[in-house]
Amino acid sequence: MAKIFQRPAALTGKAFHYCPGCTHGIVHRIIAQCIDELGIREDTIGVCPVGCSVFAYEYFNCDMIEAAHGRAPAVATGVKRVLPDRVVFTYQGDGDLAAIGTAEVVHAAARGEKITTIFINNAVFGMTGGQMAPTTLVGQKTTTTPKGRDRETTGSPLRVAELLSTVEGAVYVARVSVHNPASVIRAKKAIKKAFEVQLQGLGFAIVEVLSTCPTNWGLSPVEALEWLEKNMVPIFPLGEFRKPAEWDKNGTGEGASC
Amino acid sequence: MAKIFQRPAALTGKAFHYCPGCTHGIVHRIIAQCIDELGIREDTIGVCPVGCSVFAYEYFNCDMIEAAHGRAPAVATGVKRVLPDRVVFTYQGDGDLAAIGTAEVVHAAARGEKITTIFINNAVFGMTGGQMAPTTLVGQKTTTTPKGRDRETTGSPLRVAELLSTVEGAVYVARVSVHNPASVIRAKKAIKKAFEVQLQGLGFAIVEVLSTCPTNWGLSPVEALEWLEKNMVPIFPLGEFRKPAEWDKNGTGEGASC
Amino acid sequence: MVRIYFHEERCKGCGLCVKFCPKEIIVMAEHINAMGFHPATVTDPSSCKGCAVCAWMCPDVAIELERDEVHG
Amino acid sequence: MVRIYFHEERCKGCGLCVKFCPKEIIVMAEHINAMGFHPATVTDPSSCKGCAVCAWMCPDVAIELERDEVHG
Amino acid sequence: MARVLMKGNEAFGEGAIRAGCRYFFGYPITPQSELPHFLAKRLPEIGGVYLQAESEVSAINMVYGAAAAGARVMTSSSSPGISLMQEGISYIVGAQLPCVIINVMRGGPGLGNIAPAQGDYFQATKGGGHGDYKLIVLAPASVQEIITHMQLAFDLADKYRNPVMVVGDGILGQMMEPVDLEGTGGEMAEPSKPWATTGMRGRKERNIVNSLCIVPEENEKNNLQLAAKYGEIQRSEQRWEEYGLDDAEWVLVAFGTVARVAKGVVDKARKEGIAAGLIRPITLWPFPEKAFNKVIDQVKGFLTVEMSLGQMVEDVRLCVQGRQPVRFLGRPGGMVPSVREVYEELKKMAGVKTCG
Amino acid sequence: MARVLMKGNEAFGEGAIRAGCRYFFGYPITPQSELPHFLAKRLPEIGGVYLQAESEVSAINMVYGAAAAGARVMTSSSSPGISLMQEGISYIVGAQLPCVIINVMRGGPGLGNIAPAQGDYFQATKGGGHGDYKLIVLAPASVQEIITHMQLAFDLADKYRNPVMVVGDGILGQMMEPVDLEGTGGEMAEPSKPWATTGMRGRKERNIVNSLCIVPEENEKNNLQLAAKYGEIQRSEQRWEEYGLDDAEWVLVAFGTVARVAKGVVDKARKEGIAAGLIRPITLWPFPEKAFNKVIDQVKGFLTVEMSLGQMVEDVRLCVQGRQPVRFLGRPGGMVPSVREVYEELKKMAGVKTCG
Amino acid sequence: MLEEVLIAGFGGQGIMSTGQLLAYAGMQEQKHVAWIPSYGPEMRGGTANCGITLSDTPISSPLVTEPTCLLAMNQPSFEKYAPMVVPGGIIFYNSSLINTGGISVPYPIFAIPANAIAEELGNVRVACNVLLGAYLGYSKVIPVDAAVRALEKVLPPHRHKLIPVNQKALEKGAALGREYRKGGA
Amino acid sequence: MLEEVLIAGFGGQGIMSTGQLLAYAGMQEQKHVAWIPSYGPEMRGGTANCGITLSDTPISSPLVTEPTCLLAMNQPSFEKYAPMVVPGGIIFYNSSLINTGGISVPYPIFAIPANAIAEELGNVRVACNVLLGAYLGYSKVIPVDAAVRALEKVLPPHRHKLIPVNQKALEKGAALGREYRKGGA
Ligand SMILES: Cc1ncc(C[n+]2csc(CCOP(=O)(O)OP(=O)(O)O)c2C)c(N)n1
Ligand SMILES: Cc1ncc(C[n+]2csc(CCOP(=O)(O)OP(=O)(O)O)c2C)c(N)n1
Ligand code: SF4
Ligand code: SF4
Ligand code: SF4
Ligand code: SF4
Ligand code: SF4
Ligand code: SF4
Ligand SMILES: [Mg+2]
Ligand SMILES: [Mg+2]
Repeated sequence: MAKIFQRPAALTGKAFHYCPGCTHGIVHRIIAQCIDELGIREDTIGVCPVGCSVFAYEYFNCDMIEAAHGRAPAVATGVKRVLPDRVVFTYQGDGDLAAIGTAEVVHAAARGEKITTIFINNAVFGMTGGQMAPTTLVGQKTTTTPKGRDRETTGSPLRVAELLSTVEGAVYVARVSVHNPASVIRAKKAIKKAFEVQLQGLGFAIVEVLSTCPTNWGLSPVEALEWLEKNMVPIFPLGEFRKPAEWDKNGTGEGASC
Repeated sequence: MAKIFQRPAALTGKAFHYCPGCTHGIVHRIIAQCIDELGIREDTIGVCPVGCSVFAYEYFNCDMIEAAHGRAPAVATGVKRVLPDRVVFTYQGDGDLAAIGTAEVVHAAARGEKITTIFINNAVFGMTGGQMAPTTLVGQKTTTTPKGRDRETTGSPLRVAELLSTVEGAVYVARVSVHNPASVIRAKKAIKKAFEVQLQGLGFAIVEVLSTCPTNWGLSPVEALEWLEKNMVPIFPLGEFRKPAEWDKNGTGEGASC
Repeated sequence: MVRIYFHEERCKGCGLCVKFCPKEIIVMAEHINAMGFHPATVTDPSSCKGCAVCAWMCPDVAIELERDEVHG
Repeated sequence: MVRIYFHEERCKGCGLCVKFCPKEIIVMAEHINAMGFHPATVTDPSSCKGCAVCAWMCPDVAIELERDEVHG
Repeated sequence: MARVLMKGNEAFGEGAIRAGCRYFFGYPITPQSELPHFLAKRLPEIGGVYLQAESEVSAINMVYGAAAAGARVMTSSSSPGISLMQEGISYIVGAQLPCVIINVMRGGPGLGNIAPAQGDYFQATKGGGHGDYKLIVLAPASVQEIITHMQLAFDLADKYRNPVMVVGDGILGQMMEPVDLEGTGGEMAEPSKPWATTGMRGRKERNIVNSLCIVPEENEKNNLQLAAKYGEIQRSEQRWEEYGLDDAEWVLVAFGTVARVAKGVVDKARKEGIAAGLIRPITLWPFPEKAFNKVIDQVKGFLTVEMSLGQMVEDVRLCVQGRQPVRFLGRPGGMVPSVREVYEELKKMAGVKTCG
Repeated sequence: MARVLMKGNEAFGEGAIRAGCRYFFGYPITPQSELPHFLAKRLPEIGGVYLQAESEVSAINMVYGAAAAGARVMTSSSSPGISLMQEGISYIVGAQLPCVIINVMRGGPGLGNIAPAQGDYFQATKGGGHGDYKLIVLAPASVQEIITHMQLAFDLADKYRNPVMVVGDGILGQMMEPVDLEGTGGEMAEPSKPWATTGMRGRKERNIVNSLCIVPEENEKNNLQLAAKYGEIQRSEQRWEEYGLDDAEWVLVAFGTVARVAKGVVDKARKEGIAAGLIRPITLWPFPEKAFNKVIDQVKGFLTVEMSLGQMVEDVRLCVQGRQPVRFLGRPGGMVPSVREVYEELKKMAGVKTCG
Repeated sequence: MLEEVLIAGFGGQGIMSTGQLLAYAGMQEQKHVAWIPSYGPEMRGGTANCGITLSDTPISSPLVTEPTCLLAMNQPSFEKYAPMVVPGGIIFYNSSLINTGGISVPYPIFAIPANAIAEELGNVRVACNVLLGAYLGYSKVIPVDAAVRALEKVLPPHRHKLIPVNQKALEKGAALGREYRKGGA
Repeated sequence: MLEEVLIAGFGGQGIMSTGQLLAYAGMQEQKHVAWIPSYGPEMRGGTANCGITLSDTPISSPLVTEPTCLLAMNQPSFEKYAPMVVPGGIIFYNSSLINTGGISVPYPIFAIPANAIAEELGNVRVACNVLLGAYLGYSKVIPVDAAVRALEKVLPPHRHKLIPVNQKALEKGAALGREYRKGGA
């Protein structure tokens, strides 16, 4: 019997606590698949955020650290500086990374810290009850923008991939989505590259993943995927924003279409 | 007798405490000139940083607030939300704005906060004794990079103007210098525009000013200007990175060459 | 031959597998599982082409697939 | 006629005015001021063309300039 | 009498609005989320500003700015978020600005959990930030009291130009109780603030808001001025509730939610013949030592009950100064002491044999 | 005996290196800057890492990561920067990680000034962050002692898996004194850390570093485990210096720089016939109550001297429990009490008439 | 009179609002009342429960640690909380989803096919109100009418069209409760 | 023996390193020593001063609040600190920059043209060491030699070429100090 698709070894057996249809689960799985494929599970240390994925340490089958809200890049820096030959990744939401943790991620990038960051942009603070995130779309209703986000008083969505693309130390910056099978496969490719950047010691790598929060969006899981594609993708364009210069020379990057 | 050049009314009579030749003084003066020309002194509230310009409240002849290190944009936000018809500006160094205050400035920009920020980039922490700043050049010696900043372990200079240019709410973003008379005049023009953006209620405006720190650079004041021009300008290109869309229509912006 | 397993106890009935199965052979079961959800199930396992699209989209890693190997 | 004033007590002797004066008429004085610096001064006031470059570059607002107005 | 059923967290917001607060800056955190949700809806309706900051650090500094501009302003958070505000709070104290800070405490340390706790008592009353300072700390014990405390908090903040912290816990924040809103709100006129940085607009002197004081002699003067203010507050603002204290031999000491449990214990004890009473500190700082001095000679001992490993009990000991025994019962980490266990402890202390 | 003249701030660094610390994460602040300058130079030379963080918030979280990875790691700051670390410190305690934090205290509150002060005593000893926790707090009083305390700090941190804070002030940090480095360093082998998150590499069980404990019952258990640890520390780790205590009637209590002034006072008093002595707490937490119990019946009173409005004096009162008078003399905001003024206060207390 | 009611089930079963309805109705009837939700992890979903205290005298602790009544909406809640009910207490359980497994407790325990009744009424989301109705019909702690009247206050305006179906749920439940009362009397 | 020496002047006059030289020399001579800088605002420039304590017994407070000796390098320092010197103390001042204005104090006060001497030696930056030399020549608190030997320890290696000029400054000063001693004796 050949396995076509099986639970990755880099996931524990524990069932996810996420809401039905929440794509946090998909992203967890593809990260685990990448870890398996790269054979780095026993070298890997993951850092979880505070957000819905706060329990990620129960799911990834490797050493794990729970960071304070927004500080995962700083925690990962501490680990990586002590253990430069290990693989360190952070998994962070848009409240965690793009609000309270803005300085930490910008400076991990600026230092060219050799870590991999997976950034889940679901346009909302999921865990705390659906408040506005820096990535919330203009007009989007949340519990703290009951009439929809108003550009005049609260501004417009922060585009993290674009922001970090201006930072030299951020050598791999991509934005992907998981709203259909093709995009999931592209997301996995990007995440794998983000780990490869670290394995090659090139610098900071981040993959922003557009993700759903059916619960706080007030949509069914399937509707949520559609809403993401229709509303988020135009505001948060997908693609690879930065790739290591080295790759252009030796062709490790498998093409820009992710 | 016609005044050709006189001390602006928006400066108090107090002598600056800055080191000889420190260009903080030049920038203070051109800000004060802009305030005078716009006739807004009695409407203006300034917010000082923690850094060498921590005593700026003794120099600007208007209401002033001393903020905690890095938090001037948050403090200014608090003021502006209470007093939307006043003019609020922050004056911040590169430790203050580009290190500890990264999140505050990015999010003031993202909200399109209607404030004006003058950002003094002197590639070093002046006040505390010449430590590395996020804007320190690769190879530059500081008290915490005694062998010169090493790209491999500490990354490369953060380009704040470029970073904030990716943020929609930052409607005016310029980088200027003060290393010679022509650049000082251009700097003043940019600062005036940054106040006009606020007066027109368009959003967040920031002017990054390349500035000297002769003391911590270990150079004479004149050498420091030369060092700035030769070493900093190539890394931190001058220019207007963003201008209000409105200006392109009605021509308020006076051309891109600042 | 393809074998598809639904780990029913992990299924939250989100319907993403249903939505994306190109053969449209996945449905929600009548009964509810221990978590209170109607789990997904395959109506006609023999039509499953083993594309694993369902598994790729499942947020709860509730689906696994195997193929009988032909030795010889 | 242009009148140039150096507020000697504010001058820190940085030399920026000296460096940029197109007429090269600014020098550092021999004596030191209350802060312990040699203040800048103009050698030949009548050559000053009132361009104010010195004042624009002075970090300590130590220089002011006036011009006699011609009334009539 | 128009009574409405209201969540504690919403009552913080409703009380603030009735006290004339129009500015809120904060960052979401459980278990106080209903408060920002409430204000995000209500403040814009009445011309106020609800602004979600990018972090608690930013929020407290926005509060600093708004207070400097002369506004009645507040923020709210829960334990980890309040820890992040410590520098900002110290600055607000140093600049002598009024504002109100709410801490709906949760289990710690670290990320802990979101269950009710009182483990931030030291942080609130002793000063979690740097330097010598005090916050006025109020501890309401019911939803109704939250409403009245918000008025009190803003009034005290303005009167003394000092931040006031109002502490609750997850239970108080999440529970619903009837509240009577009649007669609440707007009683004390908001004082004028000639020191506020509002732009000069004809004013002769510049206003400067600042906590920098580089010359030690001058900073000492500032500190002594703060100390004088704190002395005045200690003399004038001690507040507490007494319950069955008149003839009490055994006195429970508890605040907030736990004080409600303690009341149940007093009732139970009285029924079973133990002369129990309760001191419920309403101001945690200034700590109501007057209440202790009043009864110190009449009672046989104190039992302090907290949702912590024992923090307020130090202040009780400082009041009692060895003159009577002081015992402690605490449940840390998000657990709530039950009437039964507190009663058992009281009995032990009172020397009553437990039957069975 | 190779003595070298060394700045206190450099001694923090030298002592750390001798104690086996190879990782420093921090953000510059006066008056401790010489410490990062020193380590920025020294650590890379010996294969260590000096990393300047973008803020104190980031620095303490880097420390958290490095400690999780099993390293001996430290950070350093001064008052406002330490306030910003409060959340992170609470997390480190919650996750039971060892590390060393230095606070070279300055005048507060707010921006205050950079003069020496002790106004962060409460923050250090009571817990400026949220939740029930304690730091072990050491207070060296000389440059030589800084060296030995750094070894002690790392050893205690590892032994108890708890952060240790070493507090100084601007004077101690900036002053130079001779130090004898012989015999310092590397005495206790660094313990193995099987709990560290180093990547599994053959290890069977995953290691998880965490302070989240969502179920109150379990979080309570964690808290009680911490409490047990703290009890053990209180029993085993109280440290203090006695000076002229054997026959003292009047006991000064002071730590750090002020204790040196107090020694001068003891000398002066003894000369003039007053039986003065000194208790110098070396561990501010656990507070050395054993020292007080020893002398409580022999003495006539305590005079606590601090560079603050009065913080440690509360712990003195808690020890003394009304059994003897406790007085306080403090200079806040960056001022240092002089031998003369402390002596005058002592004389007043001892009832000696001041001549003239 | 002191009633401590615990309502427990899955998130989404309307547990919280049924609890608020009871509290609101109690308040209108001049009782002292308190409503308190239970704590779960910060995220959505999972179990939900709340406690309501109704009393003639001021309420000391609002926590329901020794419930006098349990309204159990699903199996795990039933299993977890049934043993906590005090002697002299009472349980109503949603027999559409709960299998009591022949549990024997020293107090009345009544099966109410709440889901089935709610589905009959055309809206499964009112199932919890069926249980509440049963409790009120049985115990008379407050009149069912009071709960019906409170619907208007507790449901947000855009849900007022659901008042009739909720009312029916309460009344259907109450009828069953009264039946049990008679049966038990 | 307990000497508390205060050295004060402008930033950049070498105040701090002269103080460290004295402390280092004292340590070599088996004294208990402490050196402490004064505090100014966090930024550069302005005034600089430091205090050195030399003692035969352990030093309690390292702060120099009641100096037994003042080495004053500029006018403001002289004016500020001269009145603080204790009875029985002594002052050496840089008469190249300081005008004492006929001040009368109840203890010896000696003019040393430190800048002039240093300029003669070809390096104005050694002026402060001239003052130190004078003090040591006069008081013999430690031998001038000890200070000369300490130069090697206090100056960073890349400044060792400046040892001779510093040595000369110390010695020139010491000679003057000895003169004064004789004169005063
Ligand atoms: C210091 C601090 N502030 C606030 C919180 C509360 N909090 C927990 S998670 C979260 C935001 C979660 O949003 P996001 O990062 O987008 O993750 P998601 O839940 O959407 O996956 C917040 C504000 C906290 N735990 N700590
Ligand atoms: C919270 C906090 N951290 C650190 C400091 C110390 N500090 C004061 S100014 C400064 C940096 C100054 O550099 P910059 O902002 O570049 O201003 P400059 O002096 O160069 O003009 C630092 C780190 C502080 N005062 N507060
Ligand atoms: S709240 Fe949103 S982000 Fe969180 S688990 Fe549920 S669906 Fe996912
Ligand atoms: S230290 Fe540098 S930035 Fe500061 S005043 Fe001096 S020259 Fe200017
Ligand atoms: S493997 Fe493909 S065909 Fe088979 S059930 Fe899944 S999606 Fe449908
Ligand atoms: S995608 Fe997974 S969880 Fe969702 S219905 Fe299908 S099997 Fe169940
Ligand atoms: S005004 Fe022009 S010419 Fe005159 S002194 Fe100044 S720079 Fe020279
Ligand atoms: S630029 Fe100004 S401060 Fe500098 S030398 Fe000229 S007048 Fe003096
Ligand atoms: Mg999110
Ligand atoms: Mg700078």
